[in-house]
Amino acid sequence: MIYVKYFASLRDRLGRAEDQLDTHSDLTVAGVWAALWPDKPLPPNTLAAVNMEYAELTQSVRDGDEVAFFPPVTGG
Amino acid sequence: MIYVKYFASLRDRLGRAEDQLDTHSDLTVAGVWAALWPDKPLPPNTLAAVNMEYAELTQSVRDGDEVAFFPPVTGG
Amino acid sequence: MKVELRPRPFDPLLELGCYQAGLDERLPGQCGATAIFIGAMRDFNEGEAVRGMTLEHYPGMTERYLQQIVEAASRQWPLLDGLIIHRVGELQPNDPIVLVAVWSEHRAAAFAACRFIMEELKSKAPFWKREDTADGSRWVEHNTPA
Amino acid sequence: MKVELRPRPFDPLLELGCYQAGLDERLPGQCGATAIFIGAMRDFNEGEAVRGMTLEHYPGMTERYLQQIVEAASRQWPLLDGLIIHRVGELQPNDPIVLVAVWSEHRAAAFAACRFIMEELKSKAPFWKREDTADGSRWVEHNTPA
Repeated sequence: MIYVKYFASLRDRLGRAEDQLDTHSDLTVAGVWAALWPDKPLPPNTLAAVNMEYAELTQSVRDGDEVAFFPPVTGG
Repeated sequence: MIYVKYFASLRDRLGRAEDQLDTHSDLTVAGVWAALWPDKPLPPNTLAAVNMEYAELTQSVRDGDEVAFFPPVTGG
Repeated sequence: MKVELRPRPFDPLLELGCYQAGLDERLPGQCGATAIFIGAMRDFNEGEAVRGMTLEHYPGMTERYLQQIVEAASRQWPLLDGLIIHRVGELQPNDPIVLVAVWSEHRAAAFAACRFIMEELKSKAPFWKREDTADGSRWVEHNTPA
Repeated sequence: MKVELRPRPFDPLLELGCYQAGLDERLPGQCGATAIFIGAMRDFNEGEAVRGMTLEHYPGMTERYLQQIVEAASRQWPLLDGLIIHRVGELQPNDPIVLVAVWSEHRAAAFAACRFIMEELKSKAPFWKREDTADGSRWVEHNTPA
């Protein structure tokens, strides 16, 4: 199982805060998105993290990983 | 009358904190020093102020002015 | 080095005072230079009055990322200590958002590290602001670069 | 903009708190960014233990020069306010020497102005340090550049 989280404006646009993806194929971060949202291209500037570390869209994801998608950050 | 002040290590070396110079000639800052200390060249790196504003050694000094000589500053 | 998220309003100077008291015990006479930044909520942004703000974060990743920032600063400069406190949740105008403090023997390291931490935090730490204006609420889309 | 010399120990955070309270009245919701520097006396300098220090100044010129520095900063950056407090007289290790605080709407101006004020103060404001070591007292000959 892959645990997926969405934050901030992206969560609001998608209308959900998390997903679970039950897959046994080898996926990249971009592949996780495509599997969950086949009709919705990843919005430009979206950032991704795997297990709470920033990740490229080409990074591999393993079973049990937590993948997060979120818009540009605006703290401080 | 020209009122002269010395600060910090320069004052300690000269053994005095101030002087008065009664002169009617046109003097520069360097000339004030030379009039008071004819045998002592101005120590290198000495800074000067006229009426509490930094001044070049070539700046003219008038009757009533306050002239100060001091070493490099070390505040903060 | 300490990193904290606060769901309730905090007083940056009080926090600094408490932290400094501990430092005075641990490192008496060593901290020649302290550089501090406090960011607070303004009541105006991008031409509109802002009544309130919600600061969202990514629990777990945000704390970890702030910790990584202070560690990166410690590798680049000779720091004696560092502190980041950042608000999350609902804020009102004038509320402190972030406190960054850095202690070093000399000022150049303290200034540079404090600035570095703020720029890293602003550009990469996972926080998101939603502002409440007269027209409803809006997500802030990006931070201004330094 | 306020500039003060203090012949007695002062508490930088208490001073900041008092000044900030006035600002919250005058400019509520405007000060998004505060950059602060605190310089304190270390107990070690140039390889020797330092027991105490005397800070001499040029009464009249020093205050005037500090005022000129904050005014120069205000011309270069959009500042909402600025504060310099500097000790004079006899200090002990750990005593605060200088507090510089700058308030602005945005962080870039606050950071740059705070740094500018400290560098100007260190390189040009008429103060002189004499340190007391085990071998007697010695004048500090120059400040380290930034």
